[in-house]
Amino acid sequence: MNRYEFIVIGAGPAGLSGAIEAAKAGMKVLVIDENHRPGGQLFKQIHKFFGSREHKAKIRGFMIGEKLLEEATSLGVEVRLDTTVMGIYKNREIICTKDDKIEHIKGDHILVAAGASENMIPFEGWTLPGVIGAGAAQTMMNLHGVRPGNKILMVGSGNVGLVVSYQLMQAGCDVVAIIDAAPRIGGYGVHASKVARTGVPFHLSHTVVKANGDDHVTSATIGKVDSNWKIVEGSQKTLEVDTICIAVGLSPMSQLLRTAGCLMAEVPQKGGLIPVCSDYTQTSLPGIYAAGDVAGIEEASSAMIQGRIAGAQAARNSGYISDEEFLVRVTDLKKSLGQLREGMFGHEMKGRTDIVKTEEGFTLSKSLLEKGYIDESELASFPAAAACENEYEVHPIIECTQNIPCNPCQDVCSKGCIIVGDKITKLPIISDTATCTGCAMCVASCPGQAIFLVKKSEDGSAIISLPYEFLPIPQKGDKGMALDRKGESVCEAEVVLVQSAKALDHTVVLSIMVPAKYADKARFFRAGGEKL
Amino acid sequence: MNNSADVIIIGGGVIGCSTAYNLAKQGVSCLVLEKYEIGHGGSSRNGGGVRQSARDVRELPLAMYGVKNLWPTLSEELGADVEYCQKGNLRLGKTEKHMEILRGLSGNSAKAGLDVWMVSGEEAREICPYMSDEVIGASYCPTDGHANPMMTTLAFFRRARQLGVRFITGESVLSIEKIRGKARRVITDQSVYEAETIVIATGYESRGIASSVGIDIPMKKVLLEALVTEEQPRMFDQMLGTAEADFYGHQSKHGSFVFGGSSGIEDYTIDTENSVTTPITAPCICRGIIKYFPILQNAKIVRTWAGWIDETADKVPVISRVSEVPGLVIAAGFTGHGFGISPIVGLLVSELAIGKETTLDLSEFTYDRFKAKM
Amino acid sequence: MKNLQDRSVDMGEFVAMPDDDLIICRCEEITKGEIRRAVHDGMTSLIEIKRYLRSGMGLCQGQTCAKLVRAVVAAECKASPAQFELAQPRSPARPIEMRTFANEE
Amino acid sequence: MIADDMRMKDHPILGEISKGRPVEFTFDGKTLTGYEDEPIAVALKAAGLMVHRYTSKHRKPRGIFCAIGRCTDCVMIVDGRPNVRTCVTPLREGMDVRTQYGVEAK
Repeated sequence: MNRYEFIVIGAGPAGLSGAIEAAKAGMKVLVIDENHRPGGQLFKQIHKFFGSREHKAKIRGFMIGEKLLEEATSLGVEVRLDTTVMGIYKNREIICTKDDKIEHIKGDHILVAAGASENMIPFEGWTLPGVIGAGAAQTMMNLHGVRPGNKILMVGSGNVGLVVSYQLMQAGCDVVAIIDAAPRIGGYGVHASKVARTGVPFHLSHTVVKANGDDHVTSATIGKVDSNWKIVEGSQKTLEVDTICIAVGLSPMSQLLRTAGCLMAEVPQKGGLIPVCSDYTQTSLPGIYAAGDVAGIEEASSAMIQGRIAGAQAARNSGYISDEEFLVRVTDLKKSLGQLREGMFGHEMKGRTDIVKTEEGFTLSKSLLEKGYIDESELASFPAAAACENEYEVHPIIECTQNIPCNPCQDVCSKGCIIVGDKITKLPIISDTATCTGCAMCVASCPGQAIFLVKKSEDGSAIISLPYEFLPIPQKGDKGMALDRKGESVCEAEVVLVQSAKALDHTVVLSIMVPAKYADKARFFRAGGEKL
Repeated sequence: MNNSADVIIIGGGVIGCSTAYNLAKQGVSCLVLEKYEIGHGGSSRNGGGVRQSARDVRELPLAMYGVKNLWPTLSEELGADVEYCQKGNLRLGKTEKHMEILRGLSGNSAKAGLDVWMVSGEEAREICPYMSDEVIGASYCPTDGHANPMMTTLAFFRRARQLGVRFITGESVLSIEKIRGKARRVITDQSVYEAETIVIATGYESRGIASSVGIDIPMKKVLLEALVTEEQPRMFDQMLGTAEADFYGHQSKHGSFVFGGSSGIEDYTIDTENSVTTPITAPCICRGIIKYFPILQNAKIVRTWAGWIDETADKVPVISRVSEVPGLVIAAGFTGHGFGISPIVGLLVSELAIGKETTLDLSEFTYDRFKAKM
Repeated sequence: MKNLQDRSVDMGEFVAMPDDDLIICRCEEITKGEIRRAVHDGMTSLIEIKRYLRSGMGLCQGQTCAKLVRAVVAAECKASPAQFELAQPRSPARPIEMRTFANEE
Repeated sequence: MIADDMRMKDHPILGEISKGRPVEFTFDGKTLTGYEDEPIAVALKAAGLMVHRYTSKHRKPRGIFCAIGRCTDCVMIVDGRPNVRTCVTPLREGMDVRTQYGVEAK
């Protein structure tokens, strides 16, 4: 029987990272994935990642996928695609299927990195064509270049719901609204803000009552829910949409681990049923490891580190690295993983709604949590978002108000203007001594698109530089409207500069000129009239 | 709650549930203890055959009684559809050797009074048009059939529960204790229960429990595997088997096919702790099926499962009072063909439990019949 | 922890609800009402519900509905979903044609 | 002609969308064009088709739901075989794709 030292099931961020780590140590590695393209969800993630440099922050998911794949193949990892693992049996034997035959393969070690599956919520009409998972939307538009619909209702305001809403707009769809049964937005405030400033309304404490239509969705009825999750009578309204996109969380894809007989535990903060694992990803079955979403729902950045830990563990268990080497390696990895798990969105915090202040003691924006954008009046308490001493010099305004593990702004500022410090969940602050040159690297690099450059002029105008990732790209001289944080037009604006250097990685930095009194309001640009 | 009853049944499988239902019907208070969930073991892991043909002649009277008197009205009686379908059983042969086996089996059954006969390949294809030309003949018993074992078990459970039987799941029986010479107490990992009569109906696990009062039944565990297809257009209603037992199964009411079988080497490779599917069995069953039913080659397997057969030394069950331990009844060792006779066995065990004369003679099924070969 | 082991605990009478027609298991088209009724019939473990109704036995093998069925059962039993063990998944992980499964390398 | 109502030509991040070779296939006997190797479901979506099948029990319409081969809602009859997951089955020249009613074609 064909045998490998390390079989990795799932070519996503965790699986590829595990394969790379093990192959580097000298193991014979096979990666299997049922998809036509490796990379797992990375290839659907076209946004820039959070984290720090070692977490590949500010790089877009699909680019990370390509890099991982390149690295894996250069290390001699065998990657089999369109190949489905049907089961894990005794003695770490697997059956996999490709085309019209099956093959039995054995692994000395097996890493299960099967990822996650989407949770769903049932409502009247949810089986109608046009009701889809958020993942389906991503797959269709980001992998296959087809819009999942024209007018979309997004159900769920977690990071997936927010990011996919943004991606839907990038694909040219109209996101009619984002709703969530919870009274607070679940995902990062910065993700919500970049959607809100384009004019997408948030309806919190709202749920889908019904998908309407005979053969496919023609509209959606939504309604307000009370504290017992019951629909408030008379609150129903109908939205004209052709697609209802569901993004209500993920569950670990634990089927393979369960059929193999791994000991499992129900851990709600990690998305449900997960394998009981050692600190180093080892399941209850010798030689079987689990990393990434299958071991508990987290971000892709965490999955990559977990994958590496699993790879290192397998390498140690098969004598390719010494215990000492292993410990050095995993100590670094663990530290890096620890960083990602900090902050108010770390998985320990999942489900907590009682956080009202940042680590620094600033009061969180209520408006951000409930409407998706920060109210101007709340901004003053955040030092990096407040107006600076000399408004006539170009300077960054950083509307980053939640403790998220992320520091590319600090990393890319060659002048040292922006300081996050060693603890990467801290909110960035502006240096008193360094001087901003207006290079706009921070604007393009911020994964949350929360940084703007502002410069007021003596003539009563102001120039706002903002991140822009939509088509068509406005041209210098274009006129349109400046929109505020909630996507409402505030004043006329003219594009005075369009920066699209390669280093900005497809985040165009638009500089628009507005009357100075709107400098603290204008955060988005809409060419021409009111609508995109 | 009161921890005593007239009868305690250990094992919430189809035998235990059927017995509980029959006791409740007769007004006997009854408590069922189940380690896992209702129908955990062989009751939910069998091919669903309600067969008389190819049975050991000792068992035949039970099978025939059930088919004649109990199965036809069971759904109605229990108020739930057990999906009983009485459209015959075909046992197929492809070689002269197979035909010899089939003639032997059906000859024995016919001698014992069962209406079963041999048919040619063509006749078999008239009954079931989807089988390949490789089939040269079959034994045919038109009164055989199949039912849904999971539904049957749960229907017995549901009705027994409605009649007041107390079911406790998730409790593991550790031992039985005798009080003043009689089996009386059941000790579980969580509690102690008492009854006048204790019935053990826990498949292979019956050995361990019975041994707490010094009784053993010569039995071994045999792994059974089965596969289930996606829903298919309705093709045929017969229960199917083969002379060499490469596979057996039927199309369920839902439309999916359920086929059991083995690779021939499980006995030597299985891990006796867990009933898990092996990587070699399902492919082997598939190959077997395709030879007989090429039309099914594109049917997709959605699920495979494994379970234990509690095989006794002489391959028929123990359905017996234990004379040396008064108050103890054993119903175990059904050797893979218990489901089809479960309605009658439930009735018989209920009769044993309350000391009534049994509807059928059970002298072939005594617990102490196993003797050394010389 | 709610005692779900003693099946004689009275579940109360089955009361119809306006959304009983809601499909929970998409593959086998099993409704919320059917699941709730099964609970009143004594099926309080998820594997029993599966065997009794076929929920989770369809083409997707419960990948979509497992948690949804659990939520309905838990609510009906007035217990926390975490108390209910999800039904054991079975190989193969995806539907596979017999001729493919038969064709070993 | 390639149905392209729902197809993107350009994307702000991914750039120009390039697909494989255009191929013809039939949907319920009608000739459509899609791109080779893209999932059948994607080609149908691009052509604006929503309903892939009608269910066995209640004869209700179903279409794409998860798009990654898990939920099995998008199954259709492809080249005579029922229950083919169109979201993960690559499109080939000349494929015969049919709406599935229960587990059969009409």
